Amino acid sequence: MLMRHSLIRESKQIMKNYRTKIISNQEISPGYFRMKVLAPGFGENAHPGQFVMFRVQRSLPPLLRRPFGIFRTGFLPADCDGLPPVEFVEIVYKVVGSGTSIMAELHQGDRVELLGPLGNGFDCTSRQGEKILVGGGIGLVPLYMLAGELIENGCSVRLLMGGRSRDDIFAVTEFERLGVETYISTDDGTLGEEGLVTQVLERKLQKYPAAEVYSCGPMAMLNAVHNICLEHNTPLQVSLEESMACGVGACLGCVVKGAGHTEEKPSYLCSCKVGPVFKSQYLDWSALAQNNSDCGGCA
Amino acid sequence: MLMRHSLIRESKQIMKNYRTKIISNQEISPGYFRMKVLAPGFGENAHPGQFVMFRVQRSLPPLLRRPFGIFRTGFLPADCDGLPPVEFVEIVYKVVGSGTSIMAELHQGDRVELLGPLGNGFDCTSRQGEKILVGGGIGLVPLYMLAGELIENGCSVRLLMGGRSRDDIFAVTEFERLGVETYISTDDGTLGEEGLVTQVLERKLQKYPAAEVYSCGPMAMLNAVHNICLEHNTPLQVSLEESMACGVGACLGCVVKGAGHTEEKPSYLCSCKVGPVFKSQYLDWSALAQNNSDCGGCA
Amino acid sequence: MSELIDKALKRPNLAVEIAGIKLRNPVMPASGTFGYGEEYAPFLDLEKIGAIVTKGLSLKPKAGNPTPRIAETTSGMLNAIGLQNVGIDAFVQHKMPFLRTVNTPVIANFFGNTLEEYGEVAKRLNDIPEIAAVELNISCPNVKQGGIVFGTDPKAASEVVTLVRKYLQKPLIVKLTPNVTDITVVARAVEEAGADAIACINTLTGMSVDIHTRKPRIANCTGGLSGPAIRPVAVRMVHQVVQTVSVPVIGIGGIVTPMDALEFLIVGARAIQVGTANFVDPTAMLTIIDGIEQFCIDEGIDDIHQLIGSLKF
Amino acid sequence: MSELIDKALKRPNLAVEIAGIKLRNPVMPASGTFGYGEEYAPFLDLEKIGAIVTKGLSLKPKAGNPTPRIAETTSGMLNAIGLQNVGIDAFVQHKMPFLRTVNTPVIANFFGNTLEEYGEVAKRLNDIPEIAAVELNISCPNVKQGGIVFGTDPKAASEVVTLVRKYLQKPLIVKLTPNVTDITVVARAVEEAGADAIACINTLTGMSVDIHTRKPRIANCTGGLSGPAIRPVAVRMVHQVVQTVSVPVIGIGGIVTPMDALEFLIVGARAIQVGTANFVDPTAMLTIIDGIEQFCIDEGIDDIHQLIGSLKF
Ligand SMILES: Cc1cc2nc3c(=O)[nH]c(=O)nc-3n(C[C@H](O)[C@H](O)[C@H](O)COP(=O)(O)OP(=O)(O)OC[C@H]3O[C@@H](n4cnc5c(N)ncnc54)[C@H](O)[C@@H]3O)c2cc1C
Ligand SMILES: Cc1cc2nc3c(=O)[nH]c(=O)nc-3n(C[C@H](O)[C@H](O)[C@H](O)COP(=O)(O)OP(=O)(O)OC[C@H]3O[C@@H](n4cnc5c(N)ncnc54)[C@H](O)[C@@H]3O)c2cc1C
Ligand SMILES: Cc1cc2nc3c(=O)[nH]c(=O)nc-3n(C[C@H](O)[C@H](O)[C@H](O)COP(=O)(O)O)c2cc1C
Ligand SMILES: Cc1cc2nc3c(=O)[nH]c(=O)nc-3n(C[C@H](O)[C@H](O)[C@H](O)COP(=O)(O)O)c2cc1C
Ligand code: FES
Ligand code: FES
Repeated sequence: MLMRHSLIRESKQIMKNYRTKIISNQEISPGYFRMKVLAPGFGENAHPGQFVMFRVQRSLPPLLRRPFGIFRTGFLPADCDGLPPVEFVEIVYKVVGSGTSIMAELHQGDRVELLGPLGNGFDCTSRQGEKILVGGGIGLVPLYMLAGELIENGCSVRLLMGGRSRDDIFAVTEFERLGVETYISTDDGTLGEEGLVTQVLERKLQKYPAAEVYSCGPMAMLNAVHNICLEHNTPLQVSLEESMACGVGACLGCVVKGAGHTEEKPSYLCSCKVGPVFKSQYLDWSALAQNNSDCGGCA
Repeated sequence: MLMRHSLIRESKQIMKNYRTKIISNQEISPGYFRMKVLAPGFGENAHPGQFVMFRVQRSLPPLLRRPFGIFRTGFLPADCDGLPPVEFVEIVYKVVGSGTSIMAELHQGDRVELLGPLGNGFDCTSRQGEKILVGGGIGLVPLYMLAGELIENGCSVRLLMGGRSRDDIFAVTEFERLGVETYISTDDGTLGEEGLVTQVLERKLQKYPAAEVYSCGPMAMLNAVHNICLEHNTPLQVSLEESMACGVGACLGCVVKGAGHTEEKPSYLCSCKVGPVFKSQYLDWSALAQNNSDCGGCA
Repeated sequence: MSELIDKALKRPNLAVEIAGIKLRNPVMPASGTFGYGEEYAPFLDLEKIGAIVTKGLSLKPKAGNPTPRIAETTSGMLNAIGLQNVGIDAFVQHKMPFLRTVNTPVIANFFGNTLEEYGEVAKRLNDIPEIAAVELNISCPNVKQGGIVFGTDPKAASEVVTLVRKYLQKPLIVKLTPNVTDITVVARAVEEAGADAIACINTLTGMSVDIHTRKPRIANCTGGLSGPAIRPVAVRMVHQVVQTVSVPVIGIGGIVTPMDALEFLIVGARAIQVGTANFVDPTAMLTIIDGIEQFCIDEGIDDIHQLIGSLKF
Repeated sequence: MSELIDKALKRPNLAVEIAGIKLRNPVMPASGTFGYGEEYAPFLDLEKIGAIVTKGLSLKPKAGNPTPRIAETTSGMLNAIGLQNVGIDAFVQHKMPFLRTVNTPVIANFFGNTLEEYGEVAKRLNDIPEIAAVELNISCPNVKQGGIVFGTDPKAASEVVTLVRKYLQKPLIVKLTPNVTDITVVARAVEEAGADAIACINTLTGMSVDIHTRKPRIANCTGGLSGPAIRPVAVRMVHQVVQTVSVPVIGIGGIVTPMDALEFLIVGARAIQVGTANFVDPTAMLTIIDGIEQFCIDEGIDDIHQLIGSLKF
């Protein structure tokens, strides 16, 4: 966990296809699941904000793999003295369609495949200062490893967790254990403050004008976060969720428009390779806000 | 089990799509499984030689249902006093491809669908005399209910069971309990007599020249049985296994050539509706022997 | 509050009109997958579906192709039934009596091996009062013209439709083959020749090989691919045809679920046909009808015409 | 006995020759699904596959289509990438250096928006010594001729192949689109115009709709359907083309397993390409190669040419 680099080159060499099996798969909140998968050697190469391409089962459907952020990596004690501890990667997913529905039915010991760690994660080399993390629903996932890294680096980390209702808020304890200050808001007020997470962000930015912001969540939220940060002149990194086929930069299905994109001089960035995390100034926000309006998948 | 008719008309009215669940699913011999499925009301309409169209699971694959002969129907004691006994239909299947592989993984309680009872079974109204049943591998399946019916009717029943090896022979005890005399032969001699079941048939026909023969099994075996019966002038009914899509006479995918079929005056019989059981004289045996040479599915 | 209940209780109107015939809902079976209706009567109430579409009829009985005739492929099936059917006389004598007892419009699908035969069958069908409309299958090889398929050539397609139109007072639906470079050209040709509605698509020509015997898995070598595998091709073609013609379009191809049917309605199909899915689940059409109704309720649609052609593009 | 062991130990010969280039085995990636080779290098040994086929190249860099560009369908996927690529200059500068380090023939797939552009790219590719062969994608709309796709018109197809041939000493593979009435007509035309080999098929045009937003699921409205869903159509077309032309044919479309690949070889494809399956399993090609080898051993085949075209029909 100590020697991580945000260079694409290096992480590329060590991504791998793991043919492996499930250690555990539990519902942690209605519709949200946590899955631990056996993955020796995965952790030392994984960087906050990276993801995996998960193959649900050997038979169809679904045809394509599904992308999931890395929630965390770690070790379980070995089953027997004398054996090495069991290294795992953990994902958290929300059931939204055919693939995730099948995943929810998987059990310990079931065989799965995952490709990873993939993509370019958060730039979190900064060794100090105020960091505000803004996560909406399933967008909390990549923020956990990020928070851990930032705190290790000596930063002070505040996490604003948003969701439609209390069901969309998870892992509060884990975040707090890292030393993160958490603030919860839900649209319906069933947990924390009633209202949007962006209201909280406004307040925090007034209080910590020198903070840097990291965010992941539904596009409408990201767009609002971007506008607020723009106004406050605050550096922002966002993690995007585009549809993906390959996850490795080969199909060019996952691109997003870069800042300065025009019909004449188009600029498309591969979100599986250059992203999924982008510094907000490199993105074409007007296009993003529009194109992704039909992503109903995330909270 | 008492009031059965070989009329198509009548069984047609009472076939049904059962959305039901599995009572048990067990491997009885390497690669052979027995599955009991909950099916209230099924038994009184089912006739020996009829079949069901089985839907493995709600999702693809496989796309199409798979046809399976009815091994038997019956009742299990109710789970609790005061409840009615549990009616089931039982199939026996061999794992040969994608559909049967998925079936082998199913458990008690899993939801399945079956359509039935379908087709036109054995004509077993005859009330006396010698009956010889010849079954090869999975072709034993429809002979169990047939044997039961014939014995109930007062016939004397001999069953010649054939297979490649001992793994292909199953349900011997059950047949014997009905009062059937069983004769086993295997190609490799691992059970019973070494050699083909047709050798045994030859001998039996010499001994019981007035016998009627009923047979189900791989096409090569049926063809040999047909030739022997022809020679001995013995009435023969065979149950065929054609590929099927609908099982109800709607797609015309399952036809076989009828006796007297020519290019100019073609005659195709629907094996799901007119069959799967045919009196041998109504079939075009030269065509059958040829067309089905690629059915590698059955023992 | 009572408004909400009202809305919940008022069922959306699903009735549509195709070529002058009224359907209680836009869901019917695809020809060749539903026999002559009677075969599926034990499994679903035939008076719940929009129409009954018969197996393709020809002048004389047709024996069809050698076997094997069907093979499963990934999310699809190949068939080369060879248009086996009882012929028009036996249809009238043995199949119509049952169909007469069912209060649902009957659409007779038919074909010919020559231009003349198409005309003959049309004449005969025109005289059967209980047939509400006919569906002309032009995906058949023209035996006189060396086997080129009528439906792949706009001129031949136009000719056959013109001839059939001459003999037919009944509404005429023309069913197109997808095995063409540009389906809009054929669609325009048959509309101009007098089609009252267009149905698409028929099957895509495909092939599959048994690697152990090294023989084609169906005796005819090639067969028609149907089922969910072809749905994206079908949706595309229905979309293209809707944009091209002004007669109503019936969408066919790979429909299994209500969501599938809705895709076709949204691109502009006024009705849809369910084929291979009947084999998978004999009650599929009922599930689809219920699902369309529920979707309308959920989306606040009180008449299905608000949905038809509502694609945003 | 020792004969049996001998036989078991002797590995069958899988090497084939396409248009004069020697491949260690008949398995290669399909253009556009394998980037420029480098993307998949972490997952499989590029020196185990028959060849590397690049993403389609054009004269200038091409930005591609708006997003969403991909959508999954039943056993298939739609894509409308819009042929995004780095352009030939950047290819030479940034992608060739890596490819040069790999001891596997490189096949450069390319296209143009006009006839002239096709010629230009051919000229440029001809000058790159490390490119073993080129694959000409004629499934692109001709912007000058109002967007009709080169590959759907035998005349246009012939023209573009003739022109490219003029500038090209390297072996020329022409890749055909399946969206045509009769693929044999186009196959014959490109063979006569000088193609050394034919690759088929490219994607089938399809469409899918998000029923909630009522918008097409990809921004371009229609997209190319690939994956197992299209395999039967691909096998049929490869079979037809093999029967028509005498140059070698490369089979493409829905290949995921060794069995799928064997279907194409048996109908007569001399090599095969794996597309969408790379996304599903980056090691799919290795599994396919091993499976073909095992099949040969099981069937007592010591040279793959005994298998190629061994269809019994
Ligand atoms: C880099 C990345 C990281 C992600 N991390 C997570 C995570 O940690 N946890 C999690 O639950 N989900 C995550 N997602 C989203 C996840 O991939 C989708 O929810 C999943 O693919 C849906 O699969 P499905 O088969 O259940 O849904 P489908 O049946 O394919 O689709 C159902 C719905 O989900 C939407 N959807 C499909 N694919 C995506 C996608 N790639 N991104 C967004 N929406 C999609 C569809 O538009 C549709 O509305 C991530 C996506 C990306 C690109
Ligand atoms: C009326 C009838 C009754 C049958 N009864 C039984 C039974 O009681 N027990 C049993 O195990 N099997 C029975 N079969 C055969 C059974 O339907 C097939 O074994 C099954 O459909 C194979 O499915 P799969 O998906 O596993 O194989 P697939 O992957 O579809 O095919 C694998 C192999 O099985 C062969 N096959 C596929 N379908 C059939 C078929 N309909 N008939 C014969 N071979 C086929 C294929 O040619 C191939 O070689 C019966 C078939 C019919 C028509
Ligand atoms: C077994 C079978 C038989 C068919 N017979 C006919 C026919 O006689 N006439 C016709 O116009 N179409 C026929 N078709 C085509 C279907 O009507 C339909 O157009 C096609 O199957 C696509 O729809 P689907 O994917 O829902 O099955 C047949 C299809 C199948 C599978
Ligand atoms: C994402 C994607 C991009 C593609 N890009 C190209 C391309 O640039 N040039 C080309 O000739 N074919 C391209 N194709 C078509 C494939 O090479 C192949 O012909 C097609 O996908 C069918 O094969 P499959 O079913 O194995 O995927 C592309 C296909 C996909 C899925
Ligand atoms: S998902 Fe294929 S390039 Fe990003
Ligand atoms: S299986 Fe459809 S008619 Fe027999």
